[in-house]
Amino acid sequence: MTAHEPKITPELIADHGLKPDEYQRILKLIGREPSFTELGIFSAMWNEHCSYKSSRLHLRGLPTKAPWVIQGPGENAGVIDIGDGQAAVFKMESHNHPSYIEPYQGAATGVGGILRDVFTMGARPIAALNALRFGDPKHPRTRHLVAGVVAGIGGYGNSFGVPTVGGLVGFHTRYDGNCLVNAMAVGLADTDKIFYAKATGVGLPVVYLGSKTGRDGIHGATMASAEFGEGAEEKRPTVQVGDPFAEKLLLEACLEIMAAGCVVAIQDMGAAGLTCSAVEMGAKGDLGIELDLDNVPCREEGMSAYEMMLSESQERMLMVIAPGKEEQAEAIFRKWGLDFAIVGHTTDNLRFVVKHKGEVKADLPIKELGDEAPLYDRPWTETPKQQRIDPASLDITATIPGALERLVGSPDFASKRWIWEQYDHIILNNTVQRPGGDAAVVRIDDGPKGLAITCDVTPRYCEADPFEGGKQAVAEAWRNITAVGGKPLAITDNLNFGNPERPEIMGQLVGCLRGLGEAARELEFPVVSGNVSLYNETFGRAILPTPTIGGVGVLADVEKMATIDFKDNGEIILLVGE
Amino acid sequence: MKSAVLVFPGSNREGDVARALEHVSGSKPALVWHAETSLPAGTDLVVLPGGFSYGDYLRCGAIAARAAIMDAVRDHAARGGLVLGICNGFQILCESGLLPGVLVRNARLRFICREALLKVERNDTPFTRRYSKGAIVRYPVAHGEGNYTADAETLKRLEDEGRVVFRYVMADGRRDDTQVLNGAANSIAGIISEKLNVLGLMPHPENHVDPLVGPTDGRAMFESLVGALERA
Amino acid sequence: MKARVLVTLKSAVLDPQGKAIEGALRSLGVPGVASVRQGKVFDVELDGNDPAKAEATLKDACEKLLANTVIETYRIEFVG
Amino acid sequence: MKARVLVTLKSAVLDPQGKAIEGALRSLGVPGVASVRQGKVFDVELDGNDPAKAEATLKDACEKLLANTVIETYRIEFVG
Ligand SMILES: Nc1ncnc2c1ncn2[C@@H]1O[C@H](COP(=O)(O)OP(=O)(O)O)[C@@H](O)[C@H]1O
Repeated sequence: MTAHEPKITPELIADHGLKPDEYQRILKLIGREPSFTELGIFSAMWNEHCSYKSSRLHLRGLPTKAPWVIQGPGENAGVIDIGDGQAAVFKMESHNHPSYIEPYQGAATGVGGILRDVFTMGARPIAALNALRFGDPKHPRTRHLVAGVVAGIGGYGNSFGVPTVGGLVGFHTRYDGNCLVNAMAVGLADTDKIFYAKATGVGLPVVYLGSKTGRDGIHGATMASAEFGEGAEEKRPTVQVGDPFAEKLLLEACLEIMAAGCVVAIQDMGAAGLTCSAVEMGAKGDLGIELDLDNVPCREEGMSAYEMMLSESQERMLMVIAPGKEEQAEAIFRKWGLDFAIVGHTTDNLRFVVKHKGEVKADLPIKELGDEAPLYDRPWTETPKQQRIDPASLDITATIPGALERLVGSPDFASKRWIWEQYDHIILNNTVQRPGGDAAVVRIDDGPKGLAITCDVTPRYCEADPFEGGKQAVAEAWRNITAVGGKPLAITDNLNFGNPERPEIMGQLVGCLRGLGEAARELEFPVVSGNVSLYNETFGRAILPTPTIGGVGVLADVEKMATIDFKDNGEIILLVGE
Repeated sequence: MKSAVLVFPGSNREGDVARALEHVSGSKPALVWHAETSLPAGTDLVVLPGGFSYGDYLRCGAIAARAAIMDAVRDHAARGGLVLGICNGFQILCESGLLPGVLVRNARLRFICREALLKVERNDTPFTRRYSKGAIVRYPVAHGEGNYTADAETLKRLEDEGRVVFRYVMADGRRDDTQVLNGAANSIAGIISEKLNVLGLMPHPENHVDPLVGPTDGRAMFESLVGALERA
Repeated sequence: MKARVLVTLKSAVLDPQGKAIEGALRSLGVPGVASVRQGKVFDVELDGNDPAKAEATLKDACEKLLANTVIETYRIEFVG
Repeated sequence: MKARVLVTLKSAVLDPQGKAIEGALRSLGVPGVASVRQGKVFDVELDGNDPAKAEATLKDACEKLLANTVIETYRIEFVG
């Protein structure tokens, strides 16, 4: 086997997205040249997506605490106390690039990923939202992207059985080459039944659950070295196909297995599946993990250790099972027709060991894989202040009706009904405020309590002034929740920006984060989860800075909620504010 | 009233209909797993709920129609027991041969979730006795494959025998087959078996029973069922 | 052995997907397509090597599941 | 003239439908089916009678619409 593995060359290292100094860091850390599988593991752990290496420093400035915050950033999703022993569990995540390549599947698997993040915590998803940005409506690709993304979001959410209750859609030519698909999910759990990724206990079985592993989403690196794999005649797809049916079964099986007391720790296999999930479970619990890949359920023949460790096949989970509960757990999974395999165990040596066909393919220090990931204080420049526009300098020839017509007719302000009508927004029978208002309202159980949920950001404000734009996004989420009668509690954010290696883009990120942090602190509206998506640019043209905010609030009595429509003739209209 | 709600892998509105049944009848229905081979003793009403059984892969309802529990449902129906199939449940009933015809993709090929206006064509069935004949009701739809199709002969037979119970109509109550939201033949939203004991419909009465989340036009269907079973 | 099952709509049955594709091709400027009808194809891998047995198995599969004979017809082909 | 276009998922791509059908056939007691993969078939009626032109048209149709070449491959066959 080892004979077939490619030599570690500077090109191979570069193909893995690792910079020369990052590779030096690896050498220093392990004191030898990594194996091919180990190189793959490092590339997965140290990429922007997993390590937040460009943003981590600045994310530290965000307020994440409040008396009602049970779990802030760092887990699969944030958790807040909403009273009566109940918790809301939520997060937003991007699937921008896959959606641009294959809009239906890219968006669908984005929804699948965020739903898994929520039910991994032990919560049943009760609502989904989505924030979408597309290019100029006249751009040849826009129509195709909009149709595919909307169908994909609906296709997954409708089948899974969660109501998609809100979101936003915007158009701007700066998204021509990079659409944004940010999906948010909200779940409900009992405060004393939240599950975490942190493993405890030595010698406990690590179990693989869900769908089988295929060669999905293994990145460029494998393409470049495809000659050693099977099926090299077809270029391997980097896009995964979602299976909402499998995910629905996974949800029911996971909640059942959790209720039966079988679960010590659980982690969703998302980006860089098995690698990230196993390392996180071990590192958080100060334990080592040993995996034996011979037992991993595979969909394809002859998969290598490298491929199994980097596969991004969907609808999979990793769990540490409580002692003596293997059989009960397995029976539950079999009932739901899902794969269940013991693929490893916890150890006390703080090593991440991967075996395949009797060979040790990787043996790395588990904590350092995460802790020692590069952290960059990238150079950034302040976004120049815009000149104030003097109204007198404008050539205002439009009539008021004409201007109104233009506004109403613009794609950003046009009705989004044709979008949300493709989403089942009433399933579960708790959608008290359907799409079309300021925030969606979802009743909890039989009420009277409910949650108000909204997604907001105005990218052109963020472009003009990142600090003010960041503040505004948080404030708007706050206002939308209060406008329906909710008490705003916490937010999740999805930071979509261009290439952080460019100081002016980094400046936008830093500025937006400062604004976001200030508003969140001022309003006591902490950030409990989030996601960063960088490098959203094509040919050096970046998207507008787009820090999407997902806000959640609580209503004591949904019957008292406010709605947007004028109720009767002759009523008084008040304008409040400055 | 003893009711049983079937649960197939991928069902997702079993909770909604169970809640509506409990709300109206006061008793909780039994949830019956697809792999069972019999219904709970004394079951009066079997409900096949909405969802995407088996992902609706292959054809909607096709795989579920062949599940173990379906033989028991067939027996129940043959004995005159009541069967209600909503949305995916309707699709399953058609695939299993308990109702004629088939549901294919919406004419505009999109999933559609909105409120629909329906005309109650007859009120002499156990499902509709609490409606007045010709009443226009508002139920939501949420489906991608609700386009009812059957061959000309079957359609004629359904019409001649008066077995179309629910029909999509326009705001003014008129039927317009060119404007049906999903393209269904003769604007058909729901049909009933010859013996009037098996009803299948695409819209969701169970999502319109609670004033807090929308209109309550669906209530009367469940009240009808309670009434019918009390009298029996 | 390998087989292929083709399931297509009976000709009297309306095919909205096919119609939509016709329209889309026209608006994409692909000329010369008079009509399109969409069906399904199943690539099936069978145990054993007996064509008669394989054919019987597939017929059974079609009748029981793969085709809805109310609106569809099927055809079994053996490849390579 | 008539042609048939077969669009199937690339072999490395997950086919949830095929998987579900395999399971269903097993539980229906249809034995001997090792694997199923589902694809689409388009029966196309073309104007004219020039095979080369028809082939070019269909290729164009596949690339622009019928197949999603990120995850699917297509094949054009002439029948009759
Ligand atoms: N992608 C989407 N998915 C679901 N609902 C959406 C989406 N985009 C917009 N909506 C809904 O449409 C309504 C109007 O949205 P929008 O035009 O963004 O209004 P506002 O600026 O008042 O938030 C909102 O209720 C919103 O939730």
